Amino acid sequence: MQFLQDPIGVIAAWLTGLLTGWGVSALVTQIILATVGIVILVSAAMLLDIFLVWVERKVVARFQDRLGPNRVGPFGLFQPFADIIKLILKEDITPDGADKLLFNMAPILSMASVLLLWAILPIASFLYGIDLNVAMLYIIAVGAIGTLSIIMAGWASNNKFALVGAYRMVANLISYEIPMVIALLIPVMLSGSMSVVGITQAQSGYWYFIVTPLGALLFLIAAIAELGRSPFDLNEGESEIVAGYHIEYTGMKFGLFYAGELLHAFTFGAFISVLFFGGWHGPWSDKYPLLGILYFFVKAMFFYWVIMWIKYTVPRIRIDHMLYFNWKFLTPFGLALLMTTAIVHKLLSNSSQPVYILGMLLANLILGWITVEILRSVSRKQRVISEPVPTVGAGND
Amino acid sequence: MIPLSWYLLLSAALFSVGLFGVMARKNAVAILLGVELMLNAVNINLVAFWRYGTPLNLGGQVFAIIVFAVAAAEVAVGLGLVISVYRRRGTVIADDIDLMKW
Amino acid sequence: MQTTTIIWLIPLPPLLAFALIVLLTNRRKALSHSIAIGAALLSFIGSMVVIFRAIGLPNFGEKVFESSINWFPTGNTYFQIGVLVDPLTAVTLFFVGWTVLMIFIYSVGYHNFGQPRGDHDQKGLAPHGATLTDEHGHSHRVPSIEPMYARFFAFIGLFAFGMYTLVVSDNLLTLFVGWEIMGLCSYLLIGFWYAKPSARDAAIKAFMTTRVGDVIMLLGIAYLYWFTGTLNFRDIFNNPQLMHQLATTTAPILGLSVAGLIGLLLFIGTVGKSAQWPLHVWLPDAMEGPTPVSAMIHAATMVSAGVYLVLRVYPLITAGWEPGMPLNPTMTLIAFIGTFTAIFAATIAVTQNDIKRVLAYSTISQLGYMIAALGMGAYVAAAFHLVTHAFFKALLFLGSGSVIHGVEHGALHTGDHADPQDMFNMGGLRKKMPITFWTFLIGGLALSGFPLVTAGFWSKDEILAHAFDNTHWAIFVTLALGALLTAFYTMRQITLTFLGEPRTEAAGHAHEPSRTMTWPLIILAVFAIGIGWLGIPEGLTGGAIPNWFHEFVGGTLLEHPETLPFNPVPMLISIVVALTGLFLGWMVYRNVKAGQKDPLQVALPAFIYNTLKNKYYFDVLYTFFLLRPVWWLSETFSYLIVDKWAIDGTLHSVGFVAQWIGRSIREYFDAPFINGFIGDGSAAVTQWFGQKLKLSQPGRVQSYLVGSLAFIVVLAGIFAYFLLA
Amino acid sequence: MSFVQIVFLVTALSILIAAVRMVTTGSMVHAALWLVATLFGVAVLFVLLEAPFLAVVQVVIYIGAIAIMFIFAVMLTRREMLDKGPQLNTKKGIAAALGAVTFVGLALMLTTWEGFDSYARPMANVDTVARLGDALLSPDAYLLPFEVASVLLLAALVGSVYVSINKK
Repeated sequence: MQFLQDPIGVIAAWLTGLLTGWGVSALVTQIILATVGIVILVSAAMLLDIFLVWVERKVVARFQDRLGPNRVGPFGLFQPFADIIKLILKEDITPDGADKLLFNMAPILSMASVLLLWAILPIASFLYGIDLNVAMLYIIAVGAIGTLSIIMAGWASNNKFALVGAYRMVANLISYEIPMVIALLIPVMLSGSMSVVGITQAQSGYWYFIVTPLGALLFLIAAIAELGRSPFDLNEGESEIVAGYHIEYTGMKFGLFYAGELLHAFTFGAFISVLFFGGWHGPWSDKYPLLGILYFFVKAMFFYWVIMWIKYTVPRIRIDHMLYFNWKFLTPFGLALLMTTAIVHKLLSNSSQPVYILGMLLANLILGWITVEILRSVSRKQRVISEPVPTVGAGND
Repeated sequence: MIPLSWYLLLSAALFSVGLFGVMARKNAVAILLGVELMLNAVNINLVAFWRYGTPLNLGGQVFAIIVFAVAAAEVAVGLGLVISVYRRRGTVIADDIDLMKW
Repeated sequence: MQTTTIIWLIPLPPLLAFALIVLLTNRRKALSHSIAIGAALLSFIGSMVVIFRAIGLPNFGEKVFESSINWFPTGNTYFQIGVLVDPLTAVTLFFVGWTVLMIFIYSVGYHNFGQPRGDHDQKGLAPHGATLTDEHGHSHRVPSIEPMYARFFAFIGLFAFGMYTLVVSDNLLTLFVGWEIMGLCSYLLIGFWYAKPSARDAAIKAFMTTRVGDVIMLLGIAYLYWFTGTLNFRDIFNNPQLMHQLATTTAPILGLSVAGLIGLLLFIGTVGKSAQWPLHVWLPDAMEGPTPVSAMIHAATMVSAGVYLVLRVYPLITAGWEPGMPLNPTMTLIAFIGTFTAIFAATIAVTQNDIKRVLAYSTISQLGYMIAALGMGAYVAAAFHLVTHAFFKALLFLGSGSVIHGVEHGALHTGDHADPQDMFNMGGLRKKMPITFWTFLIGGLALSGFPLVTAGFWSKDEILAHAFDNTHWAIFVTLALGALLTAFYTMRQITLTFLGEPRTEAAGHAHEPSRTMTWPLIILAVFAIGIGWLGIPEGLTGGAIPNWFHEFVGGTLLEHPETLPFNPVPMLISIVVALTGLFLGWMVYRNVKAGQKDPLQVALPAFIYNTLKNKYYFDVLYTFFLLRPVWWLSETFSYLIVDKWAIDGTLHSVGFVAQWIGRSIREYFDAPFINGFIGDGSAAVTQWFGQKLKLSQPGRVQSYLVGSLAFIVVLAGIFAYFLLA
Repeated sequence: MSFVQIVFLVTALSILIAAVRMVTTGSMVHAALWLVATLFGVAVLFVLLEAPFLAVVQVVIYIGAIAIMFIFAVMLTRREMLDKGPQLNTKKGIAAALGAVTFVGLALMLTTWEGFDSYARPMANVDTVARLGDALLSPDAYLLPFEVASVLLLAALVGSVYVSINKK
């Protein structure tokens, strides 16, 4: 029964006992355990990634009214392996004039930046890499590494298209980091803790989505921007810069970028579920912690699906529009939301839970309504400016 | 355990390297890079002194954070200046930017 | 609300109105006059409340309303300013409140509010005509709205502030402040139409003339403060041994007592303000201002302020004098000036043709009556005449204003350029403007002391009776004669203006002005009649009607002035005199035709008539004896002789010498030595060094850094060496 | 030679190597990336000093913002992609000498200080992050410097936009 409650702890204790029995020093044991844990976590993530390839292809096929992979294995489940084999067999090109070291480091970094996120991802109440007390900042920091990898790739390829793609992507990323941070601050504020585990535990009563839906929405948008997926997929564009920063990459290096993107998307889905939808929480998850894993993956998958849905339905935005949207709408909106949440949270902090929830919800609704009104008026002005006054008889020939 | 001296020596070395960079690099951007190095050395000192001196009074960390802010500001303005100089004079070599000489 | 609080607040609304209008609303005509009138109304209500609370109290004279605060430190104590309402203040507040309010309202109509803009009005000129075209295409000219409408209300607002301050203040200093504020406003308002040269000159004249009096008055105030250490009225006057000291100490000048000298100095201020001879010359010219101004400043309030001052300092003037004793020098002088002014101005008034000038001179002479009364020690009588005169003279001025207005309208309408103020261009206005006629008639009768009904009769009779009973025969006769003349020129005016037939087109087309002008006339007319009944001598009715006024105002003084035993003779004389004057006036002027000469000119010998007509040549005299010498002094003596010749000559010679010295120094020392050796030499040296040193200025930031760092290292090395070793 | 010491030495070594490469390398982009490496090492030092917050902030600000800005600046201020010629100016010899002297001087000065070889007391079990937050935002601690820093950042923002704006 103890095992069902906390399998990891049991295994760890057993391993420790074993190793110390063999006379390994405590420090070494610690290191070995940590290594083992990391290896298991990473390989699990990679396996999931392989599975995600299949999911992505299936879903996009459905969106585009196709069947998708269905030849290799049941429902084409083994299609990813075929892809991998193909990618591995491809010739591995390094363009001359390229900066070898950086060129080869970039894909690894981009994959690593995704995997690093998994270190703090609480899959279940007992199952997480580490309970970091600055996890929120950690997310941003890791994102910075991703940015770095992109710029390295773009520059090292010694290719104009790649560089421009990298530029765009980096501009995108560092701009959208700000709403991202704001969105992350909201759960921090509500739970009073910067660790993801703490935030998840704080949601045992109710999901934060209920008290701050706008925050969740903000995070979703910022996350999509961070992912560089449609409608923010400025990093590539067949008509202008072809494949963007990974134009020069072939074979498994490209594969790493690709897989990194997929896993990144899933990871952000997971974060949405953890930060705003209670992560592993669900019916009886307290009694049977193993259920938490199921709940977590269901929620994560759902939001991954939402992200895919948006990607395959919304057209892309021009870069200036994208930056405009970020700096002139998303950031001020985020700040307003942050202040509102802070104030209302403080005001209602010592009132009964229903009152608190209703109050927060009401505040969010009001803020949303105001925002919509402002947007409407602004767009009206824009239309007035953009639409030329029709002149009689002139210019219509 | 690590004695304080290691940190201090490391930061001194880092500082000197940064100083060398500031004095010897041609490119104005590289000079700013050197300045960043020096600032980091200072930060190491601050945090080390905090940890070894008064771990319960967060002054050291606060100072480090202020240094972050200053560094960010300095880089923003410095790079802005470099870029505008580049626009006007087409060079970023510090020795070519000598309008102020006799 | 606390009565003293109200008193503190009374002067403020007009000041606020002034600020508001000047700063904010001067573009909005209606708003401006609403603010001004509202302010006047507030002050009015405040004063009325205070007065009724005062009347409610038995023997109010002893326990008056007063409150004071520290203003500025003087040595180890404070100079205190405050407000005071005693019976005298109460009655003054009464007529000030009423007349000011009435005149404010009247001004709206007088400045043609609601009329169109003029065709070619310009600022600083009296409003010109505007052409109206009705739907039938008939175009006719009407008076146009005053171009500087809002400014006028701002000014009279400030003026009202000054007047109220003067009335409610409990010490001479704030009284003087109000006094000077009114002087300024009188200057501004007389010169209101500043584009007219005559108005400009009149304004300057008024300002200068009153200034003469004010300076001397300030001397008096200073003397009083130096002697007593306070300027608060009650502190001085209700302090017997201080008064006794004042009365007994002899002043350095012409053997007067200190009290007498101070009273005299202050009285000279009054002479200026109340336009007594010899400083009367400004008042007739002041008629250049708009008529409401004439009514307000030069009939109701400001000139009254002079008399009010003398009433205030009456204890000083009469210090050491008991009723029945011969008058002391100060009183004698005052009485003489008053009496002389009364008759003097009356004689001039007889020959004036300008409707407003006649009133101006009559004002002077009436003020003369009051001054004379004070000189004789008839305190209550003076106060009484002050109140009644304020009412009926304001009424007369406003009436004349509405007459002028009507005639102007007629002149505009018919387009003949008759002077709308010359009485010989009028006549027959009785039918055209009945309200104006009747009210003016009432005012006129009050002025001329029509028996038993009008206010003027009672007040003037009291003065005459006083003179008679105290056997000041000269004064009595003169004043009686003055009364005769007063009645005469009043009737002359009424007859020429209203009776008979119109003598010009303009008079023919005159008509009644707007309601805002007629209503004040009516209200004032009521007072011109009724106010007199407050002071009917008890002897006449055998005490059936108490002489309330005497009781009330008499309470102001420390020892209550006793009522005179009733004596029918002076009353009969004054009745006879008044009726005779009226009758003569009517007889002489009842059928004057257009273009005909003034019958008086025919009757009197030419030189007398011309002397009167030219106001005894006083302006000429002043021009000759004062202005010319001053001009000569400044133009010829100061400028040509002193400046040009003496001072400039000296300076030029000094300058020449200095120039010579300078030139020689420059040639033999400066050029060769300083410039050549020191200047150029040092420059050369500096340049040489600069050439060598500039090599250390490569303008490369890193070089600087290296240099400075190297220096630091060396320095640190040295320090380390000396510290560690 | 404990584990932590090994970690420290490795980190310090990598920091110094990266720093030296940074100031000597020919390619500006490489220099920027070497800076990143250095800063990363510094972040590791912060972790060793039990200041996790600072470590993460170091990564966020320096690597996420400043390094990226540098790379942008490098790429914006070059006509051709690759640098040519030596990157060190004529004063490199004296500069190196001065740097060395500075280091020696600092080292000497430090060795004369008595607290030079002190060891850290074990950290009391307190949530430094929370305490840091309080310290930053409590008026009797460091609120004012914090606000001033924010104002400084704002000014820098405006100023940099102004100086680098393309006046045409």
